[in-house]
Amino acid sequence: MGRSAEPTLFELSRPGRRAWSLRRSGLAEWTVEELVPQEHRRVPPVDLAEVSERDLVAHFTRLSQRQYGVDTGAYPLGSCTMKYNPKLCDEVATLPGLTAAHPGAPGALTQGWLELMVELEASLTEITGMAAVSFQPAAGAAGELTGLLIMRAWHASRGDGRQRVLIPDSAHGTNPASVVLGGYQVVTVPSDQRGCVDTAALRRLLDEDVAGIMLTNPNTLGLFEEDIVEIASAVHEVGGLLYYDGANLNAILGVVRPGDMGFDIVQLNLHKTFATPHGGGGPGAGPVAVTGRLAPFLPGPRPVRRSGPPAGAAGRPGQTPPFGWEMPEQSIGRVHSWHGNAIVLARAYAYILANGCDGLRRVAEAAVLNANWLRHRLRGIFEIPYDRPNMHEMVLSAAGLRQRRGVGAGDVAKRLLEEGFHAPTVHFPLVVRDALMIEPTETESLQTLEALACALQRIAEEAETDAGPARMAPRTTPVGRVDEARAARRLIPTWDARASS
Amino acid sequence: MGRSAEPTLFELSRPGRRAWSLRRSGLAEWTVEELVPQEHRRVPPVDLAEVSERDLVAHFTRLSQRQYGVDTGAYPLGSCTMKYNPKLCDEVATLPGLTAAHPGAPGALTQGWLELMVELEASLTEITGMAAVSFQPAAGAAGELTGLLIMRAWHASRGDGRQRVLIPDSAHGTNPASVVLGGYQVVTVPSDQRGCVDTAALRRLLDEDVAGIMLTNPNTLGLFEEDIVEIASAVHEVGGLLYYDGANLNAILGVVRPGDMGFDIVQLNLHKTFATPHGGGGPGAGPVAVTGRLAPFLPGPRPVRRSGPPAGAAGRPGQTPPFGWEMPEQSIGRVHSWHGNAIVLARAYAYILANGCDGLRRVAEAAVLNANWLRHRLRGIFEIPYDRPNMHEMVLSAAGLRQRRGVGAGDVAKRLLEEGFHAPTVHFPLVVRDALMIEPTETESLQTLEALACALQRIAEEAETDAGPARMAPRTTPVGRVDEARAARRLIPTWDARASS
Amino acid sequence: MGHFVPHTEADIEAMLGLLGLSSTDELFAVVPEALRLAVGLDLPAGLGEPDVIEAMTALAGRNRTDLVCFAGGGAYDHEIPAVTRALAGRSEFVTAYTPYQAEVAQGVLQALFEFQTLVSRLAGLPVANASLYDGASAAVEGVNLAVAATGRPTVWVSRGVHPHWRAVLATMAAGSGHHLVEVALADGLTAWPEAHEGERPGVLVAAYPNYLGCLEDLGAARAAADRAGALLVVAFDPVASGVLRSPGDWGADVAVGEGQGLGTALSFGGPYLGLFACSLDHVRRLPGRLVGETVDIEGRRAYVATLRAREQDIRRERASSNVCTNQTLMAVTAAIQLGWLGTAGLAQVALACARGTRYCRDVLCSIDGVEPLVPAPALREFAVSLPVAGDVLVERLAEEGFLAGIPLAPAMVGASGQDGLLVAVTERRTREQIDAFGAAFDKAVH
Amino acid sequence: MGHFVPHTEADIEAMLGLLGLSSTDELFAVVPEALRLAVGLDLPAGLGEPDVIEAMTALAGRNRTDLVCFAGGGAYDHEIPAVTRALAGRSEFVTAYTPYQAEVAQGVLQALFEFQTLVSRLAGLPVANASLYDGASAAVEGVNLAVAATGRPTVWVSRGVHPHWRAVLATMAAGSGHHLVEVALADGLTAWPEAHEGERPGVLVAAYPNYLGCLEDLGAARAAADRAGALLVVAFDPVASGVLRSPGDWGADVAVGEGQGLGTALSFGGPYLGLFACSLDHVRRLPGRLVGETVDIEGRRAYVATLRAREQDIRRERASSNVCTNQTLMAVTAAIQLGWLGTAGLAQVALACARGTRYCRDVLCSIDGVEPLVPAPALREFAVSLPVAGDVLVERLAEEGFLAGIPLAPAMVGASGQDGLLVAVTERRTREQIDAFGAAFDKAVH
Ligand SMILES: Cc1ncc(COP(=O)(O)O)c(C=O)c1O
Ligand SMILES: Cc1ncc(COP(=O)(O)O)c(C=O)c1O
Repeated sequence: MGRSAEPTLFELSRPGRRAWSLRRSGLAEWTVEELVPQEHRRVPPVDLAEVSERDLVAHFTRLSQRQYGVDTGAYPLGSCTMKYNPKLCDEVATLPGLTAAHPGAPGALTQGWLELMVELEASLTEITGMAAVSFQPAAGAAGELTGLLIMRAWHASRGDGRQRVLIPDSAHGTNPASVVLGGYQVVTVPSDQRGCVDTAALRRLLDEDVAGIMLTNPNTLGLFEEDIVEIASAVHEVGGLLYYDGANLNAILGVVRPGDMGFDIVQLNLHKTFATPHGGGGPGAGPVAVTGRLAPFLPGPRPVRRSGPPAGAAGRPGQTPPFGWEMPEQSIGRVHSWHGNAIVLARAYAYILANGCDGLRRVAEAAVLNANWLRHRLRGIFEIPYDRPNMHEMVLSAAGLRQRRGVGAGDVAKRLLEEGFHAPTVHFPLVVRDALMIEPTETESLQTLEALACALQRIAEEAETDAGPARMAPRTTPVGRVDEARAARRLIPTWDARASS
Repeated sequence: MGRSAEPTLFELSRPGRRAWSLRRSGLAEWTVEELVPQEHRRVPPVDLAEVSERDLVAHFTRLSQRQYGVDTGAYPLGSCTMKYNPKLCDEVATLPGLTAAHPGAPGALTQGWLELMVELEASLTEITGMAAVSFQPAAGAAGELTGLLIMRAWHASRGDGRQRVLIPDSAHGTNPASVVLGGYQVVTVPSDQRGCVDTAALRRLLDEDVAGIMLTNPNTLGLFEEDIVEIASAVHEVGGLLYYDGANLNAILGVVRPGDMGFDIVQLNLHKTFATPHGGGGPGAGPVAVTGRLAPFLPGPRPVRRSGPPAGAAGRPGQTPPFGWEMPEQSIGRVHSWHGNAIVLARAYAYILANGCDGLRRVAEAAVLNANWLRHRLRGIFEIPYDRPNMHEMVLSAAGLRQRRGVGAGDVAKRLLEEGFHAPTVHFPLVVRDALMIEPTETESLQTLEALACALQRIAEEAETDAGPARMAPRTTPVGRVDEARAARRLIPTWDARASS
Repeated sequence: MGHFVPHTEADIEAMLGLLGLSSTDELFAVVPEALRLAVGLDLPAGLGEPDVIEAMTALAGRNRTDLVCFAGGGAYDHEIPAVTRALAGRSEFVTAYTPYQAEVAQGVLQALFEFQTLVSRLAGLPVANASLYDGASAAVEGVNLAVAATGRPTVWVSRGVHPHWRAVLATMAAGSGHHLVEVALADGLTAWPEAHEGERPGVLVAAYPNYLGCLEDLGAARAAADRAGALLVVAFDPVASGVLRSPGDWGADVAVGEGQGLGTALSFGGPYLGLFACSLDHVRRLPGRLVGETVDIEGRRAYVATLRAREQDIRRERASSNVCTNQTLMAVTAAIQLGWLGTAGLAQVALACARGTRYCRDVLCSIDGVEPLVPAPALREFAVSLPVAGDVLVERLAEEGFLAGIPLAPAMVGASGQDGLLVAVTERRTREQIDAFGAAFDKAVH
Repeated sequence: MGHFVPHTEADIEAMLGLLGLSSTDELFAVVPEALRLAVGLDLPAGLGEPDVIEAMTALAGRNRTDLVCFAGGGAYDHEIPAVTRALAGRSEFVTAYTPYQAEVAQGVLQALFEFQTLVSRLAGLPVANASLYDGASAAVEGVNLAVAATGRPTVWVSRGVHPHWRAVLATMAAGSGHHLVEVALADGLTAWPEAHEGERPGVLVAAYPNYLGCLEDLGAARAAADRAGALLVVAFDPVASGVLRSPGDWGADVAVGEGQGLGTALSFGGPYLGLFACSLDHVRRLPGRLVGETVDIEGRRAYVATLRAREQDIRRERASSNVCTNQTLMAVTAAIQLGWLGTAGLAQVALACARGTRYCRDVLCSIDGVEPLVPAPALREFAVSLPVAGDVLVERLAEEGFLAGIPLAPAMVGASGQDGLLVAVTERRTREQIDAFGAAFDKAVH
């Protein structure tokens, strides 16, 4: 049942087999020769795969059974906030009134979407302590770049040609990559003993060439940057802006707000904090929220509430509809083909409605409680390089285990897969050797955490006496340990490359 | 991934945990004490299970992963017609205009449903060659009993108190059980060398006390009863009626019709032939179709088209709606709480629309082609007790293998599970020793059939040299061979029984 | 070939080749020529998926499912959360057959084991089966079991049992030869005879709450059964069980019920879910499938369909019932739904229904000419007498956007000959809706 | 605690106990007191599921999705069959993270491998990545790759490229420092300059079909690129690929595209699916994830994310792109949808679009005052000039039940200064609908 290999669609294919069927259109059956000039015609048609509906369904069903997801079990993948996302949001995501809306339809015909965005903006500004939001960025990294372009536009509007952006050494890889795309130079700020930004070092790096600093708070070690107020004023003093990478917002919902900490620009990963399941790597949504002074620079057009008719009055002929589109005065321009990953926004809005002010705070409390509980529970089992009160995640190190037994973080991770859990994030953040970064999220129960801790304990103890199981793991998964080096060495990116290689 | 045991909902439960949420009703919050007289009140409330939505989802997702279905792979379970059912029918089954209709709403408010039933009746009478249909029976067995009660009512209306109903020895178990519930005595008709009804024996059993005969054609050996015309006239001659168990109708769609064969009463298993997936054992639908003379006896009320306004005109005030309910004059009465398994009817109707006359015949052709191909392909690998042209299914025997190697039909079946296929039906029909009854259905491709044949060949060859693997199988399934005897001996029908046993 | 048949022309040719045939027609050579259809079925040609969806959507659109629902009578529009739909829709559950091969069917089997446990707890009886077709068929099976157990075919059925169920019992009695005796209601509650005239009954059937929504005194039913030495079959409402005493607690031998309210949509009446629970004495007469816990060859916990010797495929004409395919998917759905509700949730749903019912009854009965039909306490449904015919009222209120209830047949209303309506209020109804309903009702009766 | 947090009060107490804390507030002691919110967020209290669904359904109901759609412009209402929805909705796909742990992610990895193969075939180029955000971001990445490869930041962009994509390119150029030069259309086709004035371009970007629906002569684009020694990036339409030559066949170095038409709903513009394919020369500059085939420890075929050293999490500021989360679920969806369509199906869809487009163009252009905007051949979308403003026309036709198309900005219409409308016809449109549209259009323009 689901253990043996699954052939590719191309192996299942047989010429002439089919699953498709179309509508009877009643149109004249002009031929392709009549409709497509010869020089543009593809002859023969592109060869895809030809399978029956039955085989198609069995194929993708079996593929799904070779895939672990949050619905399968716990997914303590640090920095990724792999919480359980309510099924109610899935239903919202399929409402025909949302999914069938054409993005190019005029505002008068899409008042529901505009209202949703305007309301979601209000919620997110309240949650972040910012003034305005753009929904165009399609994921966190896109939000980062958008934020940096806003930063650049703001400085430019003041005739200020700053060149450098500061990033802590514990930052996520998208931060430096985005900084470069924003046309800035990356300057790395070291962490101190506590695992937080080394404020002394920071001060040394600050000057009038610094456009801003990108921070994650809590940072990727799961630690709250306690000196944030000091950092903010130091950066602001030299005329820089503070960028908040909101990937870790889950930890502070309803507790503390980036705006109150002094941040100017915030990107939110709705797919982490606000109930969009990850889809195997997207879609997400990375809205950018900014303070009032930066609002004119936001991407556009933006959905706005017009003063005038009340919501729900949409579409009555002759009336100006209550919601519309507006281009911010100094907008950096578009950053998306349309309006962003709208369906993800709908999920997020439903999630916020369901949780409310009380529920959101409970999310943060439970996320932080769970991570701290695990830190206590795992003491003495793995090294905990920063063993102090953490927020929503915590980082273990397998460095000792590697030294003693040759079992590294990656091996522990693979071994954990056999125990029915997804693995933690490994080898990140870079400031910890053999890091195992665990984010339990708020939706895992005490029992699940205990089971996870037991599994990790079992693995650690086993490795001390026998490195074999961890190094040969996993064995109970659909495939065993995968040869990554070979994949890169002998690149087979398509079925056709395989056939010809 | 999915191999280890899954705890029960009751083990996952913790007091106070919850998944539920309700609507804000705005009603006064009367207490249960105010609303429920003390003698009726349950104190404390019934203890169910208390889990979070997250745990609930993980639990049932993991359970689903411990379950084989048609979407997982081939399911050659004889007599069950485990074909692939189009996903389009699943979507039809969730149309809110169908699912949200209250069965007690007056006909004027449910014209869509009435029209659907009337149209489906027209299709099914055409397919079966009968005159009228009742949709009330919820499955095949319910249809059988309904048909027998119609038979009884018809004879009674003629003052005829016949006592006996004939059934071939190859019949499905529901047939004799239904006969008894219909108030009749079962008389078994032997099969002959060919695997068909022994017509000479039949003639000997026929007399004026015979109310009718129940036949499956093709029968459960997958063989067409070639003497059906002779049988029909013999039964009719003594005043008996012919009942057609339509579980095997898939084989003859668009090729030959029960009505034309001489049958008076037909039950259809829509969940076999007409695209309702089996749901792990239901729901199904077992409509009963009859000839004109029996139509007055059908269960009621029945949906009918009224002469007058055209379809689609429903609901216009003042107009009589085009469809309504009618009680047949001599109706046997109701056989269902409402109108039958309506959603299953909607699936069936969509399936018939999609296939059309041409598609339905192709279904039969491919079903029969597949089964005959397998019979040829498996020659020499297993015994084929009736090795002659079959219809949609064929029966192998493992009797020789059992004798030689102690490997019976059940062992072969369990071993096949390891190969990624569902097992055939075993030990049925009873007329074949160690029967392996294979119904490939029309939705399996030649490749799949070949893979199935190869697996069976491997198993047969392996068993000749080593009985072990088959007798210890299955080993790659979520659990190994299950102790059925113990389950019956030490009955644990609930979690509570376990706790107390 | 067609849309859902995978074969290409080449496949067919190759396959026919192995059989030594040259056309698919020859596959049917065993069918007497005279019987074979000369021309195809008189049905339209097949449609592509979009056209089928369009046709079905058009049909669906001709049902008035936009009405705010106050109809019940055994079918209730309870909330069905997204989880229930998502999980019950998992294709492994949906596309499995009856779990004959336990090793690859642990998913369905364990879900059914959990379902049985939940039903057993709701019913207050130690065994529950894995489902029957619907409430009516469960009642029939309950009667069959009891008659077999007592050997006495006389059946006393309360008029508080759903009229459709009584109709089905009557239909089945034609085959089984049972002798049904209906017992009338007085002031909404069953007036069990003190003594039996004629044949001593083998079984009594009561409903709780009954069809008029009233809470029967099952103590009286139990006493009447005891006087006759009969078994007591109670038709119970699993949702109301969130606050009501269980049939088992009242002393029922068998509990039957309609489980639609546990996560299955109204669906125009089906597929629904027959619930069946009984005391241990009767387990070998239990109709339908039963799942039991056991172990596998390695001693691991496992589930399997058990006591199979009761069933038709093994015992044939001596089986305890003819049921084969039942309503497994609805049983799995109910397990999910009850898992979602849990202890507190089910109690809250029942309570919310009771609150709405109380409020709605007050609202409607404050209307001139609308009176409670009977004085007995009701829980989640109530009957009123009307100054106009029930069907006329339903029609009028449909125009105002309400499905007002189910008109009561004269036999239900009793001697008075009045017009009556059965009104149900689920936890989905808000005060606002009830107020609007009341206002429209007021207009419609005058 | 709340609705989606599993903890009971007892759990919380026990857990706090281990931490030596007495309240959850203390969990946040590390947050400077002054920063902590004294009162909760100013948001309403949480709602139960039914109320959320009701609120969202009400919002959804305020979009006019009942209109018959003739709008395209990069977003098309193609048929999405039930299988695509059912399979792409499998929760294992939906709830997985990026496949970092290949051993438990073979499902997503293999589906992406199949997706890459399909995109590669559509594009006629040997490598395709596992998705980008949308068409615009794919275009940006294509330009970035080409500029990096040629070392020349001047970018010639055809005005036939979607105006939104050009806007995004312009936004990004502020950071990248690229120098964008727009190349105008003449009679609907890009008029590539014979020679470059100023800086020599490193990359040319063309669209096929272009925004006006016209089939560009990519041979001319290739020649212009060759003259400049530039790379050619072609924005292609994967559905139109069912009948059109592939970018690779025309000589493109990079093909980018919007994959929404492959099974993803209109969704008000997102999530969509950025397609990206290129020649093997550029594989080490490929943005985003790439899945490759390999083997596991036992030599079994397996899939894994490969050439990871390109990516931001490893290479950080030297990464080829900053993309991390992309649009995997849409890529899996596209693989399913293309599996459903297959060779013949995709060709038939493209052909059906072309038929409807031809017919609709004939119908509309027979209306007085409505003319083809440009003479170049169109495939699945066409532009007309109008006697009234496009937005006024769209508004009027909405009242008749049609979403008439997308008004063309003056810059698209060219020097004439006329009003223009872009009209798209998918395989879902019937002759009947087009006739009705034509009739309504006729009335609306007069
Ligand atoms: C801390 C941090 N920042 C940024 C990102 C990038 O977000 P995305 O993957 O949505 O582009 C991530 C996600 O992996 C993250 O964990
Ligand atoms: C030949 C035959 N007859 C009757 C039946 C009974 O149908 P159902 O299971 O729907 O009651 C079956 C199904 O198993 C069958 O195979």
